[in-house]
Amino acid sequence: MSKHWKRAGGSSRAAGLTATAAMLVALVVAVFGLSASAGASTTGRAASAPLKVAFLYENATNDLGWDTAMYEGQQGVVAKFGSKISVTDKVVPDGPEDVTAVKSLVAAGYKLIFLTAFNQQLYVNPAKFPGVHIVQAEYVGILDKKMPSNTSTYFTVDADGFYLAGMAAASVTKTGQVGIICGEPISDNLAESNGFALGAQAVNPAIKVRFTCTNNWDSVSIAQNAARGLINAGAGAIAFLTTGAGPGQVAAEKGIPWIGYQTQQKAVGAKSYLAGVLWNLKPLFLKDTQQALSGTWMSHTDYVSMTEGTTSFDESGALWKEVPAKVKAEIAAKQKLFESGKATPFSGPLYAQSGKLISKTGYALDSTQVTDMNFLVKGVIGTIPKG
Amino acid sequence: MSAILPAIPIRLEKRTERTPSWVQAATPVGAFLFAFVIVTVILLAGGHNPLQSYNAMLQASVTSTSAISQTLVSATPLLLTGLAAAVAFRMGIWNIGGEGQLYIGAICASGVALAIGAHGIGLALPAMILAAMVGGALWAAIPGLLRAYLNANEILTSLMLNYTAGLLLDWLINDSNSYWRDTSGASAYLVAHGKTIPGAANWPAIGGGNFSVPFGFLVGLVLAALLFVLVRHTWLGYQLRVTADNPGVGRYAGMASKRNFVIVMLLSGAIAAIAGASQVGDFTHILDPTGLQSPQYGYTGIVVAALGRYNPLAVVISALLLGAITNAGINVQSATFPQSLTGVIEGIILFCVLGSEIFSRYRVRVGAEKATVAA
Amino acid sequence: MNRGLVIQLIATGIFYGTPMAIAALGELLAERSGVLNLGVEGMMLMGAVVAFWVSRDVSGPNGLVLIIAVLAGAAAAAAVSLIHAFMTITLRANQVVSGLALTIFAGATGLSSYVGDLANLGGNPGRHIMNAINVFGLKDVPILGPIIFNQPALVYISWVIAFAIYWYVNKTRQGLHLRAVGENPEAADAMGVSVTRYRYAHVLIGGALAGVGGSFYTLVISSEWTDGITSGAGWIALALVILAFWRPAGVIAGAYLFGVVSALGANLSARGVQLPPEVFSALPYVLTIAVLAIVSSGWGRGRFGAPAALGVPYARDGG
Amino acid sequence: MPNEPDRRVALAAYAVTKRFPGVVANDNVDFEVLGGEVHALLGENGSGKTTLCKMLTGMYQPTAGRIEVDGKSVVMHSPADAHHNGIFMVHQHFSLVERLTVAENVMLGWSLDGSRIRFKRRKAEQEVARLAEQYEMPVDAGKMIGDLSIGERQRVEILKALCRGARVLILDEPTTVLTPQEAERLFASVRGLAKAGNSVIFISHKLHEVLAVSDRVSVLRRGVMTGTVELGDHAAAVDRKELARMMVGREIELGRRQRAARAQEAATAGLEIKELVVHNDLGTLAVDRINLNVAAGEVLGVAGVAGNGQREFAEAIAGVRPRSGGEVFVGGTPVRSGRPLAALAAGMAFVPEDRMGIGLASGIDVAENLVLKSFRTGAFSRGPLIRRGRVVDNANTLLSGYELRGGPSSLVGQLSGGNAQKVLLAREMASQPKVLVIAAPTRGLDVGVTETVRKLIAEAADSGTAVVMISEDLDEVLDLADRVAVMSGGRITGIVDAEGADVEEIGLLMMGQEQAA
Repeated sequence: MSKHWKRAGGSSRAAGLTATAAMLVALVVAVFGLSASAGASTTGRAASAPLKVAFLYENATNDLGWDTAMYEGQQGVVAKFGSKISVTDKVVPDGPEDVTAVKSLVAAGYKLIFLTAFNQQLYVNPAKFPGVHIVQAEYVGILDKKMPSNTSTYFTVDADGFYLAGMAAASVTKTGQVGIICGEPISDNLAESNGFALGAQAVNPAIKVRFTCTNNWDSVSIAQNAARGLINAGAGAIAFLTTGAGPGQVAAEKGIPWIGYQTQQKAVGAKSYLAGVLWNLKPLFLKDTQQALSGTWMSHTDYVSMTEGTTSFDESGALWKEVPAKVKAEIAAKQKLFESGKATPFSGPLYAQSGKLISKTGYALDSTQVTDMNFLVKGVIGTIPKG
Repeated sequence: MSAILPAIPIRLEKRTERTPSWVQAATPVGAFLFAFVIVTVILLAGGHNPLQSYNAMLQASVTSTSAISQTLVSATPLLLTGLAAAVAFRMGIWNIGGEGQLYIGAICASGVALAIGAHGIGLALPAMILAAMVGGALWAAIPGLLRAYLNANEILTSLMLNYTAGLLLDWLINDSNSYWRDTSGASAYLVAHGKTIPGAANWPAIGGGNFSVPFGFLVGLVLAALLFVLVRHTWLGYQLRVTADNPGVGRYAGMASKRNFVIVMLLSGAIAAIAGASQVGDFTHILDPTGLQSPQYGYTGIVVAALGRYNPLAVVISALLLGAITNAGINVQSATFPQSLTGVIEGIILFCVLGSEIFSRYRVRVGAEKATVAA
Repeated sequence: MNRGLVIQLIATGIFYGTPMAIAALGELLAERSGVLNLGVEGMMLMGAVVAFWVSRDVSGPNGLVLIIAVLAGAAAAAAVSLIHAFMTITLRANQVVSGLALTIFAGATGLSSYVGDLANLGGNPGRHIMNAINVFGLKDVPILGPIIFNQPALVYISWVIAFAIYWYVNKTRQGLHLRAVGENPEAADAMGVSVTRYRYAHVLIGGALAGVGGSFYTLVISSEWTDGITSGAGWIALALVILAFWRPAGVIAGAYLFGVVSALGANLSARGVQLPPEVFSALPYVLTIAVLAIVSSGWGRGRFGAPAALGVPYARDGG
Repeated sequence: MPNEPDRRVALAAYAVTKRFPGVVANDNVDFEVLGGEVHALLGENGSGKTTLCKMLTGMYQPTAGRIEVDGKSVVMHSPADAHHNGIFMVHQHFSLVERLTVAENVMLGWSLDGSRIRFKRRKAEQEVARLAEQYEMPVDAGKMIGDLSIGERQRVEILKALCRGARVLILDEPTTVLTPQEAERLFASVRGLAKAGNSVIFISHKLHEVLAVSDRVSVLRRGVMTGTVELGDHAAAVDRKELARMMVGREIELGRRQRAARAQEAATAGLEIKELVVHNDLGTLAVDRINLNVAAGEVLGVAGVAGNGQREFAEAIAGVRPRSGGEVFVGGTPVRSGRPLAALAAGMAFVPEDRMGIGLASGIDVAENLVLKSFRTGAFSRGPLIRRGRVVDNANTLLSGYELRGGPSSLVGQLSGGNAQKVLLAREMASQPKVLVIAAPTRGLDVGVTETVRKLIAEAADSGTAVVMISEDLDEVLDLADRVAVMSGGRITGIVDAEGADVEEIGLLMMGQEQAA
C-alpha cells in the first residue's frame, strides 16, 4: 500500500475546521461591515443640543408596581420639558450588564441618568462617571461609603400612607384581623408594616395584624401565595409591599378588601379595592431635570413622603364607602397632620413586639431610627426572617 | 432515505464517505446567512429598519475599542460555560448543569477572596480559580456518579441541580447570616447583599485606555487551546473519545468507561465554575444572587457550544459572536427595540445552525428516486 | 385550627399544581413517542401571553372568551413546538440542544416577551378571569367542599385530560402504537406504523397542553401579563414526568405534591412560623433527583424506566 | 412430500433492479412464487436475496422492473402496502417491543375486530392464544416479550404474520437461532402452511435445509438470478455440487482444512479453563462449570445455538466480563478475572461477535482503532501526546495484507462489514497472540472475505496460536476445527473430533443431551 495516505488523512479533518473558523469570521465582518457603511449615523447632534436624560429599569415598565411608578415620573419629565430634552429608557436585568448599559448611555452623551433599582447600585459606581448626574432611589452605599458628588438620592418611606391604610383596613375587616405582605425585610418595608399596624390599632386596639415576608421582590406567584396564606389564616383585609398587583387579584377573587401600592392598581380587582398608597415622583424628577438644564444641579438627599407630596392616599376604592364616617373623619384629620409634617406615625408610647418600650409618650422616633428600623411593633403576629 | 417534504422531490441520502471539508466549512456559513434573512424579515415585521438596527448593533459591539471591551464582558462567561458544555457534549455527556456549577464556582471563589483576598492578587487569583474548580467539579460529580453507577439520566439530574444551586445562592445572601453576607453598616438593612471582596483580590484586566480584556477571557482562551490539544492530541482524549463513541469498546480495550465518564463531568463542572469565579473576580466583586442568575450564562453556554459544533477553537468564535449580540441588544434597546428581540435573534441563529448539522451527515438529492414502473 | 390549615393547603396545592400537571401531561405524551422536549417553559409562556392577549382584546361572554383564549394559547404553543418537532424528527437534530433553544427563543426573554411588548399587554389587566366555580353547590361541604368542589374549571379539565391520556395510552390501538414508537421505533415501522407521523402528532399535542398549562397563569391565577410569569414551572413539569414514571395518574399526584409544598411555606409564614422559603422550594428538585436515581438503577429500569428510544432520532436507513 | 402447487402465480418480480450508491444489489431479477408452494431463495450472504425480499415487502422501491401480486402489477411504498397484499416478512433479528406483551405485539398496527379505536387487552390475548393453537405455534399471549426465549420470540414473529392473514410468508434465515430439532418442527409448520394454500419464501444459505423443505429453489449470486431448480419429489437426486456452483459461481475449495500433522507433538499448553462460572447482565447463570484445554496450534470449535452462554463464555475468557468462578490459564500463567489488560498482557486476542458493538469504535478512524490495544506501549506517544505519524504508519503496515477500501483516516462506521472484520483481525493478530478467541468470524461477510478470514484463522493455528472459534454455522465449525465442543444451557454437553463427526449427534448435544461420559 502506498504511503501517500500517511499525511493526507490526519490533516484533512483539521483543514476542514480551520476553513470553518476562517469562513465564519469573514462572514461576520463582511455582513456587519456592509450594514455599517450603508446605515447613516443616527447620533448627530441637533441644533441647540437638548439635554439627554435616561432612565434605567430592572423590570418592564408596565409591571403595575415600582417600575410603573418610576415610569410615570419619567412621563412627567417628558411632558414638562418637551423638546428641550431627549429621553430614552432601558430595561436591563440586574447584573454586570447594568455597567454596559450605563457606559453606552454615557458614550451616547446622556448627562442625567435615573437609576431606579437598589441592585443597580451593586454594579454602577457613580464615581466612575464624573461628568454625569446620577439620581438614585435610596443610597445604598456599598461601592462607595461616601456618596459621590455627582449623585443625588431620594428616600421614600410611606409609613404615614400605610398608617391611614391601616385605619381604613381595620374599620372594614369582618374577621378582626388584617394582614400585610412585606416582601424583602428591609428597613423601610418594616417601617411601612409598623405604620400599617399602628394605624389599624388606632381604630381597633384589639385588632390582630398578621405580617409575612416572601424574601422576593417581583415574583407574581410567590406574592399571591403569600396573599392566600394571609387570607387562609383569617386576615379580613390585606396590604402588600411587593411590586405588581398580584395579591390584589387574589383578594378580589376572595372578596377581601385590599390596599394598592405605588401606582393605581384597582383595575386588577376593582370590586374589593379599598384604598391605595400611591407615589408621585414627578416633583422629584422635575427638580433634578430643571437643575440639570439650568446648570445649577447639585448633589442632594431627599427624604420624601406625604409631607413632600410624593405620596398620596387614594380613596377611590369601591369599598371606601364601607368605612364608617367617624373613621373617615379621623383619617382625613390624620392625613392633614402628616401632610403638614406636624405628626408622625411613630409617636410614643411605642412598644416593640417583645413588649420593650421603644419611645415614651410625647416622644417620636427621629428619621434615622425610622430609616434603620429593624423591629416589629407590639400586636403584630409574624417574625422578621433572620439576617 | 426519507423525503423531507413528500411533495417537493428532495431526498436525504446518507453519506457513505467522509464529509468533504468544503461542506464542513460551508454549512455554518449557510446557516448564518439563512438566519440573517429570517431576522431581517422579523425586524421588518416588527417595524424596525433592519439596516439601522444592524448598524446600531454593530457600533455597540465591534466598531470601537470600548465597544469591543464591552463585548468581551458579555463574552467571557459565555466562553467559559461554552467550553464546559463543549467538552461534555463532545463526549456524548449532556451536562446541562453549567448554570448551577457557575453559581457554586462564584460561591467558592468569593469565599476564598473574602478570606485571603487581602494578601494580594498573586495568591488570591489562583486560589479563587482553584477553589471554584474544586466546588464546580464536586457539584458536577453528583450527576456524573449517578449516571455512571446508577445509570440516572444526567440531563435531568444536572437540570434539577441548577435550581438547587440557585436556591442555595439565595439562601446564603437573602436568608441567613452566612459568612458571605454583609451585615455591617446601614446598607445591610436597605438591601440584602454580600460582602465586597477586598480590592486586592479584584482580577486585573489586560490592555490600556478604553480597550481592556478581562482576565477571565484570557483564562478561557488558554483553556480552549488546552482542551483542543487534550481532545485531539492526547491519549487521555483518545480514551475519552472511544468511551464516548462506544462504552462497550472502551471496556473491551480495558478503558474504565465509567471512570472516564466521571472525569469528563468533573472537568466540565470545573470549567463552568471558573465562569462563576470570573464573574466575581472580573466584574461584580461581590456575591450577588440576582446578578448571577438573571443572565442565564450556563444555558446560553450550551448554545455557544452547539454553534461551535463542540470544537473548543470554534467555541471561542461563537462566544464572541453571542457576546456581541447580547452586548448589542442592550445598546440598541429602547422602547421600540425591546430587549426580548435579542432572545428571539439568538434562538433563530441556533435553530438554523442546528438544522444545518444534518447536511454534513446527509447529501441532498433533488428529483424523486427513479422507480419506473413498466407498463 | 390546623385542620383548616390542612384543607387550605390541599386546596391551594391542587390549584397551584394544575398548570404544571397539564404541561407535564403534554410532555409525557411527547416523551412516550421518544421525543424529549426541554422547551416546555418556552411553550407555556407562549400559551400564557397569547391567552392573555385574547382575554384582553376579545369582548364577549366571560365563559366563551376564556375558551377561545385557552385554545388560542394552546395553538400558539403548538406552533412553537412544531419548530422543535421539525428540528428533531425531520432534521434529526439533537433534542437536548433544540429544546433549550426553544426556551431561549420563546421563553422569558424571547418571543413571549416580544409579543407582550408588541401587543402592549403589560400593565393593563385582562377583562376576563376564570374564577372558582361552585360545583353542584357543594362549596361549603366541610372537608371536600373547598378541595374538590370549589376549584376553577381548568382543574376539572385537567382531571379529564389525565384520564383521557390514561385511556388513550392503555386502551386504544393508537396508544399501543405510541408505546411501540417510543420503545422500539424499528419494530413499529416494520408493522406499518408511521413513526414520523406519531412523533409529530404527540410533540404537537404536548405543545398544546403546555400552552393550556401556561394560560392558567394569565387567565386563572392572575389576569395580568409580566415577562416570564410561569417562573420555572416548565422545568418542574419535566421533573414531574419522571417522578410519575411516565404515568398520567402519577403526574397529577406529583403536581399536587409540588403545589402543597410550595403553598406550605407561605401558609406557615402567615401564621408566624417563618422558615427559609428556599428550603421548601428546593424540596421538589431534590426529590426528583432521588427518585431518578432509584428508578434508573437496575431495580426500577424494567417496569418504571424511561421509554427505551427517548432522545434517539429515528431514521429508517439507520440514521 | 411437498404437495402439488396450484400453478397460480401468487407473487412475482420481473426484471427487477435495485441500485444503492456504489453497488447494484439486484440486477434484472425474475422471481415467481406459486400459490401453496414453498419456494427457497438460496444465496450466499450479500448475494442480494434480502434486498429482493425487502422490495417484495415495500421496505425498498425497485430502481427498475415491476412486482406483481396475483398477476396484477403493484407499487408498494411501505410494509403496510405489502401487508394489504398479504405479503409478510419474518426478519432475522426480530422487530418486537420488549416492554409489550405477546398479544400487544401481534396486534401492533392491526385491528382485531375492525374497531378503529378500542383495544381490549383481554379479548386480544384470548384471540392470539386461539390462533397460536391453530397454527401449532404454542406461546403465552400474556407474557412480556422481554421474558421470552429466542425460540418463542421467533414463533411470535411468525404468529404476527399469520394472524394478519398472510398469504405469502417470507422467512429470512429462520433456523440460525434454532436447534436442529426446533428447525425440524419449523419445516413441518412451513409444509403445513403451504398445504393450507399459503406460499412461503424460505431464505437460506444452508443447502440441507433447502432440500429438506422446499418445492423449488431459486439461486442468487451477486445480485443475479442464476437459475431455478425443481425439487419436488426427486429432491435427493439433485446434484449438490451443481447448486453450490450456481450459488458460489466458481468451485470454491470449501474443503476441510488440512490438519498439519501436529497432533503428535507434545501438546504445549495453550489455553486451560478450569471450573469456569459466569453470569450474564441480568445476573442469571450463563456459564456453568466449564473445563477445557486448547493446545497451542489447535483450533477448538465451539458449536451451539445462539444464546446458550457462548457470548458470556468468550467475554469471560478475554477478561471483558468478570468471572463468577473458575480459573483461566494462558501458556500456564493464570489470568485475573475481569481485567482485559491482564488478558492482553498474557497474550490473549479476542475478536467479538458484535464487531461494531464491542470490537470497533465507529466514530473513530481506522488508524486510531488499530492502536486500541497497543497505544499504552508508548511506541506511539511523545509524553501524553499522540504521534499521529506513527499511528498512521502502523495502520499502513498492518493493513498491507488486506485490500481495504478507504484509507487509515476513513471512519470505521463507514466501512462495510467485511472491511470492518479485516481491521479487527489485523489488530488482534498484530500482537502474535498465544490464544485467539474469535466469535462468529464470517457472519454477514461476502464469500471473498469469508475465504480470507478462514485462511487467517488457519495461519494463526499453524503458527502455534491456540484458537477458540465460536460459531453458530455448524458447516464452518466442521470445516475449520480440529475438535468441536458443543455448548447448551451454559454447559459443554460434549466434545467430538471434527473429522467425520455425525451432525445428528451434534444436534442432540446442542439440544442439551449430555454426551455419554
